[in-house]
Amino acid sequence: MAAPERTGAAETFLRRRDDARLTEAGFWVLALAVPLVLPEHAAFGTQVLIMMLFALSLDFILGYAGVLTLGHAAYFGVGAYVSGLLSAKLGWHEPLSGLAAAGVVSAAFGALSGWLLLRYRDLTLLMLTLAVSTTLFELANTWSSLTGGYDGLMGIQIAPIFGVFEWDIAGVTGYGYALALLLLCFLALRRFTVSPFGQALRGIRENPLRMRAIGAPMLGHLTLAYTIAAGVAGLAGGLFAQTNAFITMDVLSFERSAAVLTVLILGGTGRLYGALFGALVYMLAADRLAKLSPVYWEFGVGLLLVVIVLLCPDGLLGLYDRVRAAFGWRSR
Amino acid sequence: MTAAAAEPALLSTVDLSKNFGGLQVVRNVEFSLQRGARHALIGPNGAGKTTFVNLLTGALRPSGGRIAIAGAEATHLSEADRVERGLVRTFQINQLFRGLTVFENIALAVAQRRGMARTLWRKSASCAEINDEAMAIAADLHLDGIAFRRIRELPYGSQRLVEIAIALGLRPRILLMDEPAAGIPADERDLILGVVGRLDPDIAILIIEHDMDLVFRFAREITVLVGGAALTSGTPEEIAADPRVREVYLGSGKHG
Amino acid sequence: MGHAVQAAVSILFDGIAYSMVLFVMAVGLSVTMGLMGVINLAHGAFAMAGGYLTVTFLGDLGLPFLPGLVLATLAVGAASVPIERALYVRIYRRPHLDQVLLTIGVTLMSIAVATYAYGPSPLSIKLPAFLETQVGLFGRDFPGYRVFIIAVGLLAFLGLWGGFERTMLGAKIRAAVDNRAMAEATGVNTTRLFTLTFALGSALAALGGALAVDLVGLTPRFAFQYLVLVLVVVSIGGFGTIMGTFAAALIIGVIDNAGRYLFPEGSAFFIYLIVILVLICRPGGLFGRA
Amino acid sequence: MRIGSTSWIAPLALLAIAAGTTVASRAEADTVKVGVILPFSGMAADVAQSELRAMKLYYKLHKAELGGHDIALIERDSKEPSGATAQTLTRELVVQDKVDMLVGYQFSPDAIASAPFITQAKKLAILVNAQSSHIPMLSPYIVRVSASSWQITYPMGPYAFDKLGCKTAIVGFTDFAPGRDVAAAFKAGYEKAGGKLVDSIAMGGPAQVPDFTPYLQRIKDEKPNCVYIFTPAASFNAALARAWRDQKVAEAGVRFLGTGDVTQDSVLPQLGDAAIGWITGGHYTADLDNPANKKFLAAWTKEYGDKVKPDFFTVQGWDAMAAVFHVVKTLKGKIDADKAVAALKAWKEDSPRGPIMIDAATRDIIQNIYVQEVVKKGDSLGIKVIGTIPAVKDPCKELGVGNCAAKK
Repeated sequence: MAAPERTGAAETFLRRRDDARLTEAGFWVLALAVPLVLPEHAAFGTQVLIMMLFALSLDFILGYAGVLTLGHAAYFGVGAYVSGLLSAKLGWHEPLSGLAAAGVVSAAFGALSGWLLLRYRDLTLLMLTLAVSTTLFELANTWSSLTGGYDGLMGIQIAPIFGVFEWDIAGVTGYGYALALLLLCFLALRRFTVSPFGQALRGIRENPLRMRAIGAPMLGHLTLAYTIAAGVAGLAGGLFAQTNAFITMDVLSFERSAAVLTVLILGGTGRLYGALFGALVYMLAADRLAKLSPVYWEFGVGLLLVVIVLLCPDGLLGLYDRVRAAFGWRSR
Repeated sequence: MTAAAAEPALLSTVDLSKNFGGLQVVRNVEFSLQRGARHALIGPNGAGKTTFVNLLTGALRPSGGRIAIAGAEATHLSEADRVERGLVRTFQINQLFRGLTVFENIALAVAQRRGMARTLWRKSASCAEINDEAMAIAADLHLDGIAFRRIRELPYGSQRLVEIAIALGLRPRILLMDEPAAGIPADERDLILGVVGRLDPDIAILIIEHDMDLVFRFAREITVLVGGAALTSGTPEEIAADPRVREVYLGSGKHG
Repeated sequence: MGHAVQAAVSILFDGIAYSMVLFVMAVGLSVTMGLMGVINLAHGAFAMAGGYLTVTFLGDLGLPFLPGLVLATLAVGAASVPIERALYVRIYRRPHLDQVLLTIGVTLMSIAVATYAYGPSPLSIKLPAFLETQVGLFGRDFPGYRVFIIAVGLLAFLGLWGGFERTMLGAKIRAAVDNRAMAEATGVNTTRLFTLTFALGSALAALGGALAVDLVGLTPRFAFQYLVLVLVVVSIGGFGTIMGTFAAALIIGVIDNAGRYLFPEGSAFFIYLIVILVLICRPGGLFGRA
Repeated sequence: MRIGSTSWIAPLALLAIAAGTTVASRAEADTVKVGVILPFSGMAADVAQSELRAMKLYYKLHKAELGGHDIALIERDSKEPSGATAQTLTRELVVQDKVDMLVGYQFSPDAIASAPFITQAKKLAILVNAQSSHIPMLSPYIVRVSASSWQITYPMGPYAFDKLGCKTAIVGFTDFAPGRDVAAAFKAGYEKAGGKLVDSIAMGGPAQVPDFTPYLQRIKDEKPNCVYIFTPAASFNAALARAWRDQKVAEAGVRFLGTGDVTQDSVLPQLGDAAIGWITGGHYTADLDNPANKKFLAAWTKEYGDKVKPDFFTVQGWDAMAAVFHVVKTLKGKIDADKAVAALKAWKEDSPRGPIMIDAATRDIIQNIYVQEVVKKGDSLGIKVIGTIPAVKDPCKELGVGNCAAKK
């Protein structure tokens, strides 16, 4: 069939597009260094890692498959309540299995709701995702005898990880636990995005009409992607419940859906590292700047969104790429 | 190439109709394509040509009548199922994955056809069967030099070729081409026509076209659609000589 | 028996008054979405602006109620023109994601500005004496202000409906909603049409916001509070249809009001269940094109 | 990934910023470090600011009493009421800033989420608000100087039945956990006194558009003598007053009772004349007539002007600082959580809200509950205190009901 040099060219192209770079290790090494160098920031760092994981899950469905949702917190919240309730109500305190349960239940819920909702598009889909997540939020409020509602779910106790690593007040154990999970999910998601399925998702994002015309089962593809994203979001929620040993119905709130959207857009969609970078910048800014002036902070976030949409639609990392290109540095 | 008479038509319609509200856009069309057909569908603007194609592909549901693929009932099959049975189309207005490279565009179709679109855990780079085939198609269409450029960076003529290349990635048995040369300057048309001429002779091709020059160079059979109904069918010579066709085209003042 | 009827009449009346506020707020969004195809989540911000301007005009400047209301409506309509020219024109042809983000951004900024200018506490307006009275209808007394709201809502509906059917502008808008390319081909200046429609929609939102102040109070969160309801009405009614928006507002307003009266504990769910059911069965809305 | 080579920037920035703060937050030796955790952004930002202002004002006026010691406030923004942020801040303040005690917690979940870490870190935590009754039971180092929802609500049950002639009543509440807590408290107090509770109406969640019309209509149709209403302060109450007027509930013979949240001083003028005659039970109103309050109001106006009126939140901040001062003075600057709690158990203070003390058994505040009637004062509205229920202990823990029943 094809001449060998052509095949080689395709493989070279794909490897250059997909393969990990040595410099990426820098991110993870530095992330690992945080609790060693600055153990007192571990608790905050854990929150950042959880936001990173949550944003990663959104990137998979929004950045790769192009599905716009206003209700992604639904899956975060389901995961949080699954692992929280397992411990608080059923007395199951082992962390890894609790986390796995969060991911599985959330993925199952994602599969069901995705199969129902993803046949719709545009504002209809937007409203449906919003309605589903708000219904869950209200359910958690109404059913507070189970969930604790606004006051929160008390009595979550998480056993030491592997029975060895105790949860310390500084949060170093939690940080390590979160970082390990983040890395695993990142590697899995990266693998999915560079697979033929990942390619099909990009195709749906770029042109759903043509994807249908080449015979792609759109609903099936999207539901699978949505299930994976929901599972990862559920893991993030489960992690949130376990590391805080406490959750309120806030885990299902619209504000959380909006925040993760902002985080992802800030970093840049469809590149995984955008989710990580966006979460870091957003959380740091929220932590450091919001207190200076709450009003200005809200204005700042709004302005940021407007500026990003108008001036750098592919986020901070996209902006960085463009700056590099403008200076003639080799990108890729 | 021997189209045995006993072999059922690859694609056929019986009494196919489509209404939008009170407006009947396609009326009772009887139509068939044999293996290896080189068929052209012509007609003035608003004759229902694109609607007819959308009925064939399953993008629209017919209001009445039946469609069969290789003799098997296909009226209610989904778009995806028809593609699986070898019915593939190209678009009059480019429908490409504009942010992706030429190679990626073709590879998407190849992966879909090979049933590998759900492969999650293998890296694309190691899927040699997809990559080889996609690159081979690119080479056939002389796209290999620009295989790793993004669609949106390419000139329009090259984009039209990718439109066809994606369809070829699906290994069609029946290929519906909606104005493949639309929007291309006259001097580049030969490139498209050359590509179409070199396609596998077993593929049944239906081409919808305004450009009579192209139609007469390509087609062995022509159907004229007017007001949603098939006015007549025949060889190019018969159609050229048919006074009703002349009247339709000259009368409505539309040509090419 | 008589008591139950009395209660039913009250619920219906209050539900209709609530519906009219929803209609006036939502109809502008419905038309702009149908026409420009832009998901404008900042629509609530324009409603809020109407509320705050009314507070300023009535409270600080001491204008009488009706002129103050009209002035606030016109002011927001006028102010929306430069905003449309500067921001919205850039996102008309952009993906929905960009539209959602930009308009959420605008809303956040507007909330911050309102907090800065008016503080976070709730504000209210003083109604004129003629609206504080009760109006006797069918042998019952109804609060005058709600009767006024219903009258304004009906006027707005009739005016818009008639305007759409009878005026040149209405015809152009309808044509452009149906088929923009065709309308442009027949010489409709869609750029100007968009600006005009946007200004009209924003002015109506402002009117709705101003009307709502005395019903639910006014805080900077107003921009988000009403947004979900307005989106619900628009998506259930279908884009670009005045009749559909009116019907959807009535359905939502009356059902929501009755639901909260009869089943207070379930009040949070009614609306969302309606949304899910309606949209799953008719994704384009009850009165939209499928 | 296109961005591979840039990915190291992110954590580097984190390290740099974090290191910066660590250096900056080193404090001097003889200063007691107090971590303040309040929602300085979000929907309760104005309340948090008011509380902080009161704390700073108290510090300014009483600094001389510290006798050579000093107090440094380290403020942190707990943002949304998710518990998570407040908990993270608690841990950071303990581990990183090495604070001697903690003050704050506006929302109940913030305190509930942080309680285990307060215990683990052995730090005194003074609740500035967080009114869920059971919170002090969650950690032996939590002391509350605000109020509990049962404390405010429960005594109003008997008062309504005995003194206000409420033979039948309805309770209406914003439909979330704190609201349901208030409803349960009123029901308990009112029915124990012999009243007949006709209905209990959930009036929509805290996130919904605050339109009270259908609920008030329902109340009117059920014709009770009185209705007892709780809404979270501020933005809901103006709407409540509008609907109350339009539905003519008072004219139908229903008397309005509620928690002090409804007649929060800073929002009272926005309620309009419809609120005249409303009666609420609360632990502070700016219109209280006692010398400590007069002094407090004068100092407040001098410092911050008369535009923003102080209310019960403000006084909670004031008294929290008073408690901090008491601890620092008693322990002479050497803060130990057990000794600090012991010191507070013996603490008595003449607060602007009247005499207050800490219940040695529960670490909750003992204070007067005032029956407040809304009256016209000049052009605006004011409060007339028509009754005082003295020295109320938190009934939830006394009775061992609701959240306070099962001690974990």
